[in-house]
Amino acid sequence: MSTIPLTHTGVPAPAGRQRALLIEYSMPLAYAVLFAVLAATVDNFFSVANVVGLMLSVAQIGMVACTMMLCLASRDFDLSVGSTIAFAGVLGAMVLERTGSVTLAVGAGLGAGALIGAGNGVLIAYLRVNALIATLATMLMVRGLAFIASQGQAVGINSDAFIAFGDAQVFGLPLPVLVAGACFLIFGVLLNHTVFGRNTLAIGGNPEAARLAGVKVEKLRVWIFLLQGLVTALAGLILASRITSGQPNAAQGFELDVISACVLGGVSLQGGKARIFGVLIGVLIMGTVENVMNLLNVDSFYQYLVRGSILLAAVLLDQLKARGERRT
Amino acid sequence: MSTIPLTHTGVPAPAGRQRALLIEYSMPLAYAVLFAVLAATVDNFFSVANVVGLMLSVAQIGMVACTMMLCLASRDFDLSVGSTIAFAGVLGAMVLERTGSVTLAVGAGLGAGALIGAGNGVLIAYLRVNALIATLATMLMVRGLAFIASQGQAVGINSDAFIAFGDAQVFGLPLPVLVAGACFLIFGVLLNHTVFGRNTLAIGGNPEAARLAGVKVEKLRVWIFLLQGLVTALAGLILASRITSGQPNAAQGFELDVISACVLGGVSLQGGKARIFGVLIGVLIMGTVENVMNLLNVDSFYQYLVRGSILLAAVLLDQLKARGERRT
Amino acid sequence: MSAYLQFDQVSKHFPGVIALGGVSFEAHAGTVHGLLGENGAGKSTLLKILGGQYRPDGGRLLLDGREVRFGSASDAIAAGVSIIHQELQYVPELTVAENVLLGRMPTRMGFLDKGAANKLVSERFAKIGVDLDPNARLADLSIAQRQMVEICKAVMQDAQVIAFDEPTSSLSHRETEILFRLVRDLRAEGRTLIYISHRLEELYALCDACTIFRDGRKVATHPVMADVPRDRLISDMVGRELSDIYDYRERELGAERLTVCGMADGCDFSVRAGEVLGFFGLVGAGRSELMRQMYGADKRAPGTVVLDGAQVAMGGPSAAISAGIVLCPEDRKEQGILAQSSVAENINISCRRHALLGGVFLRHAREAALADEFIARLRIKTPSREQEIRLLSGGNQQKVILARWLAEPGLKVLVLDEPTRGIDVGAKNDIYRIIHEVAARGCCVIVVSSELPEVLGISDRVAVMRGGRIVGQLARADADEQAVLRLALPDTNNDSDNADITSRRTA
Amino acid sequence: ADPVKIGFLVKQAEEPWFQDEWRFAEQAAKDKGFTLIKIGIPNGEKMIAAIDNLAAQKAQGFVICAPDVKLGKAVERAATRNNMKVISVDDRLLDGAGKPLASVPHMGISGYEIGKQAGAGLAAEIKARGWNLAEVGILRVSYDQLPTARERTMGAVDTLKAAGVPAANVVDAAQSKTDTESAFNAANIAYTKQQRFKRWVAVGLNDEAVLGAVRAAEGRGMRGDAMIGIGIGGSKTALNEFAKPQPTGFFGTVMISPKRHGYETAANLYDWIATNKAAAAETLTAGTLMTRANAAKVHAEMEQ
Ligand SMILES: Nc1ncnc2c1ncn2[C@@H]1O[C@H](COP(=O)(O)OP(=O)(O)OP(=O)(O)O)[C@@H](O)[C@H]1O
Ligand SMILES: Nc1ncnc2c1ncn2[C@@H]1O[C@H](COP(=O)(O)OP(=O)(O)OP(=O)(O)O)[C@@H](O)[C@H]1O
Ligand SMILES: O[C@@H]1[C@@H](O)[C@@H](O)CO[C@H]1O
Ligand SMILES: [Mg+2]
Ligand SMILES: [Mg+2]
Repeated sequence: MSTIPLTHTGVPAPAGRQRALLIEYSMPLAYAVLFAVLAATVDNFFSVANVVGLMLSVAQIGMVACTMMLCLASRDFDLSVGSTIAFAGVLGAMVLERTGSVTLAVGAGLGAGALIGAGNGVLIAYLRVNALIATLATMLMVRGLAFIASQGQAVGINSDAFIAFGDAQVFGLPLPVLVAGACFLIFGVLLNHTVFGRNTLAIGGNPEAARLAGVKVEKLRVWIFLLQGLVTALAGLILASRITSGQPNAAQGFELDVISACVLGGVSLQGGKARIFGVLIGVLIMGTVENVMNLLNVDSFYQYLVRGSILLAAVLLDQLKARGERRT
Repeated sequence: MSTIPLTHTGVPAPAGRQRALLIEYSMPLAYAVLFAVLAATVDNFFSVANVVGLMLSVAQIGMVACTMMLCLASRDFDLSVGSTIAFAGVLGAMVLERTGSVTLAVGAGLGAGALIGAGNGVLIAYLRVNALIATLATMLMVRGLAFIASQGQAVGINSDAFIAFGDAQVFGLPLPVLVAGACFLIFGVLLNHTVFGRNTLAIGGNPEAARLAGVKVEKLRVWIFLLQGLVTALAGLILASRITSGQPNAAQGFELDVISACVLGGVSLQGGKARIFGVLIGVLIMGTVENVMNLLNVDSFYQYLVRGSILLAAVLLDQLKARGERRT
Repeated sequence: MSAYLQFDQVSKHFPGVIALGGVSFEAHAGTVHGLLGENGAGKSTLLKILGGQYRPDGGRLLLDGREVRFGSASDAIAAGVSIIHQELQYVPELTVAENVLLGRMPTRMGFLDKGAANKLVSERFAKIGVDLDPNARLADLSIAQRQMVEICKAVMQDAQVIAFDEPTSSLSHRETEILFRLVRDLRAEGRTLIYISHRLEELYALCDACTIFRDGRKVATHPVMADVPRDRLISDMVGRELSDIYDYRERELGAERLTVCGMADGCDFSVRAGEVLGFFGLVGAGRSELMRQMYGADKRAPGTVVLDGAQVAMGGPSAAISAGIVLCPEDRKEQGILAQSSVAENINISCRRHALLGGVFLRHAREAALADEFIARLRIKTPSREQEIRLLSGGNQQKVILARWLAEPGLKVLVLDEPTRGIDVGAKNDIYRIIHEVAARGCCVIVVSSELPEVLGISDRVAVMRGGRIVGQLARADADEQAVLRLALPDTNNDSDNADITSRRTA
Repeated sequence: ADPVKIGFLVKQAEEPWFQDEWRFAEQAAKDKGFTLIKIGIPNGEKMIAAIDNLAAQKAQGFVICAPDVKLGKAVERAATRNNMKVISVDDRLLDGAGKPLASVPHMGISGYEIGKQAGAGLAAEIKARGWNLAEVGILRVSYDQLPTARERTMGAVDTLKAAGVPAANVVDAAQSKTDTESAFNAANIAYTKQQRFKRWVAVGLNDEAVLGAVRAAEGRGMRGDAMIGIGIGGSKTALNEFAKPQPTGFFGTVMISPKRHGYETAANLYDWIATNKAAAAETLTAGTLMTRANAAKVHAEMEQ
């Protein structure tokens, strides 16, 4: 029987592929350009000190954005990350104060984070509570716990071993930055090269179809949130060590920053779509804007305007690209 | 010619209808019960003064929830309402300060709100910018404008005519409460008894289907956001008159309260679902919780826990109901 | 009588795809013009152009001799063109009436006039012979019922040109008849009707003329449908001869391999190794429900499934799949495709678990190879395996979903619910061959279908369901349309049905 | 007469400062035998709601630290509407025109005044270390969206200028939120920008802000010997720093007494209601500079 041409058309594939490639990397390219321009025009921007500072300033957001990406890709939502950061920090600091053991402190923080995440997951996956409300509720409750545990007071940290997390340098890079980098690596692989990642996208794209295809949707959901909680707690502990204290009112509004970074990076709130590279860029854009505005001494009132416009500019660009895609 | 029954013979209609009715009114019923219990157990709760105070405390949220409902029903999202409230208030107060004319002040505030809303609409409907980012951007920019306009200082209001908005009483009810009531009435009718409302639900439920049926999707979107902006600005002006000043940093986090109230009221973030009655209940629940916690002098740290648990309880109830629905 | 609707050199390109390469034909008022063609031939694209959803890259569209250019669906509607799309476009949360009148709800003094709306709709329903509650939510209806709502929606626009894109693909016998009656009435009223279907019987039963597409080009237009021999149609369409599309072969059946009991009363059945068991029934007969239950798709399912003498744990789809039981669901859009994912992803989603590195990491190369293999075997028309599945034609999407299940290595029981919905004759033939291959491997194959000839054509045994129970099982020898329908239909007005059936069979 | 009920409304209930104020107010309630109702009022809307709520509970008056001083008129109206007596604490209420409300007795500190104390502390320490004023960078961790924050930091900066630091040495670091991390990031950038300064002093709206500046400096290798930070509030954040074995760049904090503010305002209001003895129109409490050296002592006398 006659063989079947896969592309039954005159249009040469390469053209399409080139465009696809261009689209795939439009975001990174755009950022590269932005970076170059800033490096050329803004003094002190392109200095080791500043670039490292920039990366440090988005380390926490970056880490959490990795798991938030999975969360959004599976068509969910997590508002509780800010509170979890605060609680994990406070708890860690308190355990450290009592026991003096770094291991216990870190263990407690991470454990709490995992629990909170799993809790969210169970509420959403099994009890079918709307993700927005569920995580809003945990956000409130966990913040409350942080205040109650610390009586609203910052909990001091003296253990140098613990503080080392925050400012130890490895090959000239602060540990937090390296950890964030590791997260991007790990979750990038998880997303693109494992069943876990593919199934995450699947339940985001069409939960019912995924379920009928044998994906254990509920279990997967819980795991995603559990990971989210774990990584967030880690971020919280790192923050605590950076500011040598667990502060109950730390990281308020953090959730919105993280989600914005993801969406900026092309993660769809409708689920089913995610690109780790995009998220990285999204995070970097957010950090760069803050950084440059302060370098340029932009009046703090006008900073709102600038931040807003940059966000718009970024998504509009992404939008043009999407148009291109739709044409393809 | 005999017609052929396509309806699946199964559940007998009347029983189904009863259950449907019960489901339809489960939320109001639940709230009624809650209210009765509180009235019986909490001193001072069931007094004219307190009930009026309660309603007053949710007047702004209530007004904006009406339009947010439409926004969510059309599968959109608006984070900019908090900033708009602040900006409208500041602008109104400033115009009042300069011109002394209440009409001008109100006009300016409403005009600004409508503009902001329309802007959001155009960004989202025509430029296809993701609603979260678009309104996040306007949220930032509008807040910035509020700060810039007022140099970060609250703008005092002295005109008694204007202040009257805030505390004038009509048949024993403060004006803000009546305005909120009017909003619920108007938008209830709009949602359930006009083409506008049906089409809003349609573009939320299945934009493609709506477009193919000839609904002007883009135009409708813009209108929804414009209305949102308008009503929000009104809320902002009323707030300003209640607190006799335009505050640039007023209503931070307001957007989340409003959205929660809607979701609590059974409005789906996936679009296509909305019930004005539910929203009203959602708003009342939020207000009642605050009110009672203050009456009971609940420790401010524990208030977080309580608020969180109540939210959960409410949606879990709603969830059971949804289960029931799925069975019918 | 001059042609009311004319396509002149209409073309439409998508990246990597020429959907339409300059197509011309005309359709006359008061006739039904059939469109045939393989999956991906360009039929739906043509209708989307007619409906103002796409703009053509080239060519002209003429209505009543005047050229028209539609910028949007509303333009087309305004010009008196309405389309019943292949992919149903309804609003789940709105009622039947609201869906039917979407965009045209009657109002009084600016307010919705629900009374008038319901009256309007139920009157028309009565006239057409559809019995649906105008106040029912679409979400609560079966696909078949949703399809009927879509049809009424289009018809009630009282357009001069009405195009049907595979309207019967999710209808069963009864609705199909209502539809036929409706189409004939519309023709009698002098409308211009376009009718796309892969079911040749229907085309013969309804169409006056027909045009055949292949790979975006017109192959032929036949002014008088009745004159065209069936084989000619098929060879025009698929470009090769197809003697017997079912190509059923007598085989030795093995011992009983699958036993299903206690799912619902009167629903026990069993299948022998290598046997193809067909399930027929009218809409809502309970076939899909039964299959989903045995698959564990719905929670809280009673009953037991025994496979090879061992009881299968009812732990939901994943459990069923690892036991070797797979179900290809009836609702492609809602239960089948991962719309934004690639063809390859859609094929590999389930079976990749056998091909993992260390049980965790994907083997991209192997997955790609598997995808390409099935793209070739099923003649799936796509520019590449990386194409998003939503961009494929309906039938090709269906093939991808089938591939997902045929790719299952440990396959023991293959359950297909309406597997050839929207699939062209050639591809059906491919699929039937694969079904028999699978059966020949000793697997049990269960095919749920509302297309009677198909059920009869491929099954070793036919089970008939009515009102949620299996009302009879017929060996291939005793299974003919009369016998099956007698079981499937409620005892009332049988003769009218049979009359219609015979008319369809003679075709 | 029916039992006395008093409300105590504060703008940031989560802040340790206000927790302390409440604690001492409770003490007053116990000593004098009245009921205290504590409500947090993060914004103007919640403030009005809270006052109505107090009225509903038949409270006869309330002590308030409003979320914004310009809310004065609103407070006044709400109070008269429910005929309740009012005393303002911490932040002095202003009317629409920006003048202090005469009708409302006040006990507190002006943000600008505490700021000046912080500035004075810094100036003294710079002198003590014999640093060259011209070579010292002044880091103002700013959050100008919040009026009090602006007043405080400006108070400090003005004092330093007066002490002879060149205006050009003042560097603003705008934090995007009021937490330590934002301060850290903002300060970090400021240091990058102004590498000419090898020595810094830092001020901010509270201890958390200054702590961020100090940590960032340490990240740049500028430790206690190259950085002097003085915070405001005297919260646990500061005490934690003093508890560290080695002195850090967090030199001190201007502590204001939550005890007097909490206890006396509540007590005064009680007397006003019970015995109709109006409270003093204005009482200003000064802050005290608390450093490693005197931490224990100052804390002791201010807290109990
Ligand atoms: N939006 C699109 N983007 C890219 N390719 C498309 C798009 N729509 C259709 N195609 C391609 O155009 C070709 C024609 O599709 P069309 O839906 O018209 O086929 P069809 O004749 O309706 O097939 P079927 O019988 O399966 O419905 C197919 O190869 C399809 O993949
Ligand atoms: N989507 C649906 N929503 C609600 N009820 C449904 C739905 N589909 C079917 N039903 C009902 O469930 C029962 C079984 O329907 P099922 O779909 O299994 O029948 P079927 O034989 O598969 O016919 P078809 O699939 O063609 O409708 C019937 O009462 C039917 O009316
Ligand atoms: O907000 C401050 C508070 O933090 C405390 O310092 C007392 O004064 C108030 O103005
Ligand atoms: Mg088609
Ligand atoms: Mg079925």
